[in-house]
Amino acid sequence: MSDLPASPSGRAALMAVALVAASAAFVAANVARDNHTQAAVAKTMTGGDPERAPEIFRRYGCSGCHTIPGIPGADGQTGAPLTGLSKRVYIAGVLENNSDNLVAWIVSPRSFSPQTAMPATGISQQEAKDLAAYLYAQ
Amino acid sequence: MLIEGTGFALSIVVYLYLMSLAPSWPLNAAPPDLLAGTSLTALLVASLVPNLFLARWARNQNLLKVRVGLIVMSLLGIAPLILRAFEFPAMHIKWDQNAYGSIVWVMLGLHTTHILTDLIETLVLTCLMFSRHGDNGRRFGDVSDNAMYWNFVVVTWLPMYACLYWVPRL
Amino acid sequence: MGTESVTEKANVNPASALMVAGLLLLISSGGVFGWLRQARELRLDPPGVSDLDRFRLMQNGISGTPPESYFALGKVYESDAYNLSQGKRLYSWFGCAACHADGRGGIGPSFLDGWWLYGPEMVSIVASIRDGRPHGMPAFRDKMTIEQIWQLAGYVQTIGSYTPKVAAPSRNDDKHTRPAENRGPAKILFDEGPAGVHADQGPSP
Amino acid sequence: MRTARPLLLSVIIAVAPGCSGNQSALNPHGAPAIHVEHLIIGTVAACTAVWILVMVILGLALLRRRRAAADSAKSEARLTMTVVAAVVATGVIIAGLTIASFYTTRSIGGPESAALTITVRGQQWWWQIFYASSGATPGFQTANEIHIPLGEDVNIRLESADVIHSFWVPSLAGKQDLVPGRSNSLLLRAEKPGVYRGQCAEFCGLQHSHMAIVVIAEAPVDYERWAAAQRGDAMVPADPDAAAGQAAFLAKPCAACHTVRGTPANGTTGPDLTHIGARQTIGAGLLETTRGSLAAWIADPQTLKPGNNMPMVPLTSVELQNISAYMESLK
Amino acid sequence: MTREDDSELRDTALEATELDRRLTATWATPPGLWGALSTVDHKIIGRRYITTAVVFLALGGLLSLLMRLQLAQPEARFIGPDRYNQIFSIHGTNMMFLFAVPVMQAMAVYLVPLMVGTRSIAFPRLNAFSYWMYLAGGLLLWIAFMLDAGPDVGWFAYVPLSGPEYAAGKRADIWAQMITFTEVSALAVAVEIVVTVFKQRAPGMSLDRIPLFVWSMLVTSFLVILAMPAIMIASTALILDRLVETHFFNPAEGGDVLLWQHLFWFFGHPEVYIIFLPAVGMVSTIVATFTRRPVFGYLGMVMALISTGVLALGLWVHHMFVAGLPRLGESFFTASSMAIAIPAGLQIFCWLATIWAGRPIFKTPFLFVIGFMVIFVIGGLTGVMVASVPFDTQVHDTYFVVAHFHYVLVGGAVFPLLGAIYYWFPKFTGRMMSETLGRWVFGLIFAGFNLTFFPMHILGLRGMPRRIYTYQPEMPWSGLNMLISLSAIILAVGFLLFFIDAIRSGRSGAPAPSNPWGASTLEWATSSPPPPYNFARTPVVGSLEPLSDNPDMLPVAAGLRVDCRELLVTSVVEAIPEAREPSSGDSIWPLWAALATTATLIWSIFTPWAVVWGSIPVAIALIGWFWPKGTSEDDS
Repeated sequence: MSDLPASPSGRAALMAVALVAASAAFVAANVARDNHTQAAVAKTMTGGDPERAPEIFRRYGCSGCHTIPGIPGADGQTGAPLTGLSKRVYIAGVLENNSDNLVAWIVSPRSFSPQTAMPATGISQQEAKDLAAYLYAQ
Repeated sequence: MLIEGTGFALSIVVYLYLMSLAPSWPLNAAPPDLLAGTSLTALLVASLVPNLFLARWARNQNLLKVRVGLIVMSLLGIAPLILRAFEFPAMHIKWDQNAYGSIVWVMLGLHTTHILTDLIETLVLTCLMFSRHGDNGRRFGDVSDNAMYWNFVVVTWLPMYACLYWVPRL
Repeated sequence: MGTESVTEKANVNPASALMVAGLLLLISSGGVFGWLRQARELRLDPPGVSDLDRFRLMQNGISGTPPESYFALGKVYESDAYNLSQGKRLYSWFGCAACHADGRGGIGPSFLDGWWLYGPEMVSIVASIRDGRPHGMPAFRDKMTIEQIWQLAGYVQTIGSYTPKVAAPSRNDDKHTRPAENRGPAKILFDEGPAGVHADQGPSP
Repeated sequence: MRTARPLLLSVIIAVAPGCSGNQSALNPHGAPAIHVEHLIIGTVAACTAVWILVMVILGLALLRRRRAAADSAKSEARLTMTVVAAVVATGVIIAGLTIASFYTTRSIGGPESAALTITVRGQQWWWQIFYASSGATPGFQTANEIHIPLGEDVNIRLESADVIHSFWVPSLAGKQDLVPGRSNSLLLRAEKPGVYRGQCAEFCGLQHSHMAIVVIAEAPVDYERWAAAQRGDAMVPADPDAAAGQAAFLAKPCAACHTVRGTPANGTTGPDLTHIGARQTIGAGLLETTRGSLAAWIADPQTLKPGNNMPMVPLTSVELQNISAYMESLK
Repeated sequence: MTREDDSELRDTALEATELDRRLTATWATPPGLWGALSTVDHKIIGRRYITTAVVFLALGGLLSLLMRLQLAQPEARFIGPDRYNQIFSIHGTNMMFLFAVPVMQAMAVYLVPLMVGTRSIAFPRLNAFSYWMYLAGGLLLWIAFMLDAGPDVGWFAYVPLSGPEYAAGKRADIWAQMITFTEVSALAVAVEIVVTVFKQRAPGMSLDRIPLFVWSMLVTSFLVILAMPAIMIASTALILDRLVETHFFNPAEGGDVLLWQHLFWFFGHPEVYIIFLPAVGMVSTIVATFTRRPVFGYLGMVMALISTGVLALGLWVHHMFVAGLPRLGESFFTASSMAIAIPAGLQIFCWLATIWAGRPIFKTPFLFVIGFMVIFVIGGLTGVMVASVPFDTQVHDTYFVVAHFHYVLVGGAVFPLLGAIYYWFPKFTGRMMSETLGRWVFGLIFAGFNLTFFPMHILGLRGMPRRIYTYQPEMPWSGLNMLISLSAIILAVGFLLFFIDAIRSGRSGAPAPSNPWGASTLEWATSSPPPPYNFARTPVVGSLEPLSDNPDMLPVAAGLRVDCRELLVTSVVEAIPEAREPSSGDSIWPLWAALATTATLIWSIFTPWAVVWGSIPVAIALIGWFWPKGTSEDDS
């Protein structure tokens, strides 16, 4: 442990840094807690594993059409952005937003909205659950 | 004491304010039984006599008499608490039944706290006067302050007694 | 050189040590408060609400398990003061008092006497409200949203609880009929505990 | 002197009528509000004059040239005289303003003379409005919108269902609180036809900000026509979407809180929706009543007005369409 | 009592350096943490109090910036209603209870004993206790806010919104209990000041020679003592309603909603004067010093102070003009509310006369006084406006009122306070604040303040209510709101510069002489900062301006002991020496007592039994506090 700066201005600076650090710790801990809760809820709701999602997003081309937070290169402009999906009332303006509907929509969008441009990608049910878990956890 | 006096006065004002709004007073209750409250009042008034003596002895720095006086006043501090325990049921109402019950209990509680505080102070002073710290000008000053405080406790009770027991009978 | 710095480190100025301790305390308490902070949720995410419908009930309709997301949320309908007091408002808005009065019961069973026909678990109460029960309890499935049902259930559980909850709402600005929820009316009024079999109140479990 | 300009500016705003929209004490169209506006202008003018005078004296006192040695006794005596005179002048001005205030109170008068009484009940966070029955004509209930006949004294009876609110339509009258357990009243009288907006002025919780009311002053004939329409039951939906909407409305939680007269929906927790399509706004002045805003409100009331007591009812997209069509049709 | 023996060393027997050494040994606070926690030195506690209050000012200011950020645009989504309600409630509560009242009392804790020429404040241990209670109350509020349990019912906490039915959770309880903390500390300080002023004045300082600041604090303290019990009763009743279902505010059971408002404003209106009257004292002091002459009309000023104090207790109903009270009562309160303008006017005219007759020196403290005059007169005049019932029905609970009371409180109290800090800073720290920065601080705060708050008058008249977290784009308010929010930044920069100046000057400002401004009151008769014992020998006062009469040699009284803490007690009216009184020494027990009380009060938010069980440690701590330790202070 090194000694503290002796000069008054040094101590004042230290104090200021500590205050900023404390505020940062406060905000960071709060955000971490919220994310933790959100992720836990998303997992239990969907029964999917968000860890597997990034790879699936790329494989099925989701990231080519959608902007998806946290997925590298996912800045597609064809479909609607998928930010804050858990807050939405309807999925694609058609389906009530709940985990079953989201999974069903990802697997076969045409069966709910015949005119939609979103393709049936051939994704499996479990993979779709992983995606749903990821999207709800954001 | 000015602070507490204002507090007591305000509690009486609240009592009268609530009364002025009520269609009938007391609200859904019989007027309080007089026995416990009146004997407590009599006891408090009577306790002023030894209290005034105690104050005089303390001024004269008479250790022996002050010791006796403090013991007497300790007992006279405990007795009203026993009577007070009978006063709460004599009100025929509980604090959570209506606003009348609330203010009555709060007034009684407020005054009981003061009796209790003074009693504890008296007890501590009694111990002190029997210890090596006793024979000392400052302690005698404390005793007369304490006696003064008891006067205050008794005197403030009189308007509260009138308010609690006789106003509902008007 | 080396020895010098060692002795310097050994003789840390107590004031500095104190200051360092204070600063660390400041930063760590920032973190602790941040973690403990839980904002009041005025709007739950729609998928989360919809998930509340997916609890599992035992065959006999008594007891079961809530959806797992309920635990992930921290059992908010039992412990969160805002939800409990919303539940209390729903209790009067949806006319529960018509049958259950202030919790003492009337046409419907009492909540205060410690006797729960279907058990005191949240899922049982939620199921009773949502789906109704034989002998007169109507289903509120089409009258309330599932989130409201959970809020109401949390409140109902609170009235009948023998250990008053810290987060429980207090009295209403109404006529006083029984001790308020935060004082544990069940405990005050029925201290002797569960009141035995109520043959008149539907099937006993 | 930096503040002199804004102060004068405010006087100019006060004097220039009609430039402040329809929720403004400076744009009065009702007798009580007009009286108060005169008082406001007079008082502000007097006070501005006083302030300028004091500032001029302060400036002079600070910057005046000092003579080397003044006759201190004589100047002290002169100062004393001046201060005493100033205090007396203050007293006179204060007395004048007090009298002006009393005079204004008198000229506003009380609601005793009113022929029509409307009861306004404050709710978190909307206004429940009752028009009493008189003789054979039944009364009716509406929400967030009052219609009054032009040029007539109207007594507004103010009550509260929950917490304290305050009824304030500045262009027509000053405000008055709605206090639980008590009943207040307020005189309204519009001199000019128009739509006057008001807003709750006493902090009442989460959505205090979105608790507006609209007062519509119209010619007595129009008022009577409106009142007659309001007394009637809700229209039976003509087009199929709206009819389906009605069915959905009755099957879903909506009917548990809202009344639509003429249907089984008889909930009392939320506003009466019998003629919601004819009201200018929804959500207590939140949005204009259009098909789109009705749908937005029904779909997600908690985002539009966080914390309000209408829950987010899960509806399919078709149900949402139909119910909003039904709501719009309830003229 | 005139016995002289070796065991009682008196200051008569010693020459200056030896006297200083021995007095320091008797009065100084020992170094280290323990010393800091157990000190009862009114100067150390006063500085702590001031610093803490200024920290709360800064925190409250940050909240106001958040509010301005949210209100800059219509329907902004930056802060939601739940958090906004907490923010404005805490801003108000914080500024009133944790900043304005304590900071004024803190200035008095530091200055009054010096100004009346005594060695310590009366009841020094109570003083230490009051600081700890104040700190605990402040922490309670802010920690609650961090945990999203901050009060959301406004600083006025009107029932039933704050009552058991509509305020879920512990938020309102935390508000009410925080009131108890600040009440206890404010009442304690008020008692100390009254006794200090009445019984400890320097010999010769008869009632007509008391400095105006001391007079103002005396009147303020009486107001505190008379007004604060009302809020104590009110907040207790609120907690009882919420916790054990009493019915004080429940109309269905004979209670009354307006009872709360009566009690609250019976305290709440004097509160404004509790904040403003000390500022009157500060302004008078600064005006006298910087115009090089005594304040004109001393007697008139004192009478104005007292009559303001008396009138302040009789006009609470003007906060309830739209609550539907009988009209006759309202007329009475209109008249009395208007009448208070007369003593206020008298004060203004006396200062103007002082400046007129004097020779003003434009240093920073005096600049703040000029700013005060400009702003406060507007606040006073808008006060006359809202005193009129019909006028008030239009502007009550609108931004007009927000503007009005910020003009009164910031103009009438914060400006004098800033001036006072610039003025007394050399005495507090022994260092001068920067004159250059001071001018910038004044300019920025003055301009920023007026640009921020003046437009609010107009917004209020144009229909914008208070306490709204947002407004709709259809309303014609967005332009002015944006202007206000931008101006708030100027104001914030001004305050930031002030904090920088204070911190910088406190560490490395120019060293200050004993009396840098050539002032005439007693606090300048001792060194800057004063020694732990304030005055080596008790000064004797022969006029209102002791230092102007004898700039070089102040007559002193001698005879106090130097080996234990002792001070001179004098008579109430003429300040004739009566006795030597011991003054309590350092003690850790006030801290223990405060901790025990804090635990009890916070616990009692959750269960009423806390009062029963918590009173045991409190009683133990109090007995420990008063139990004689056998030291000379206890026994003389």
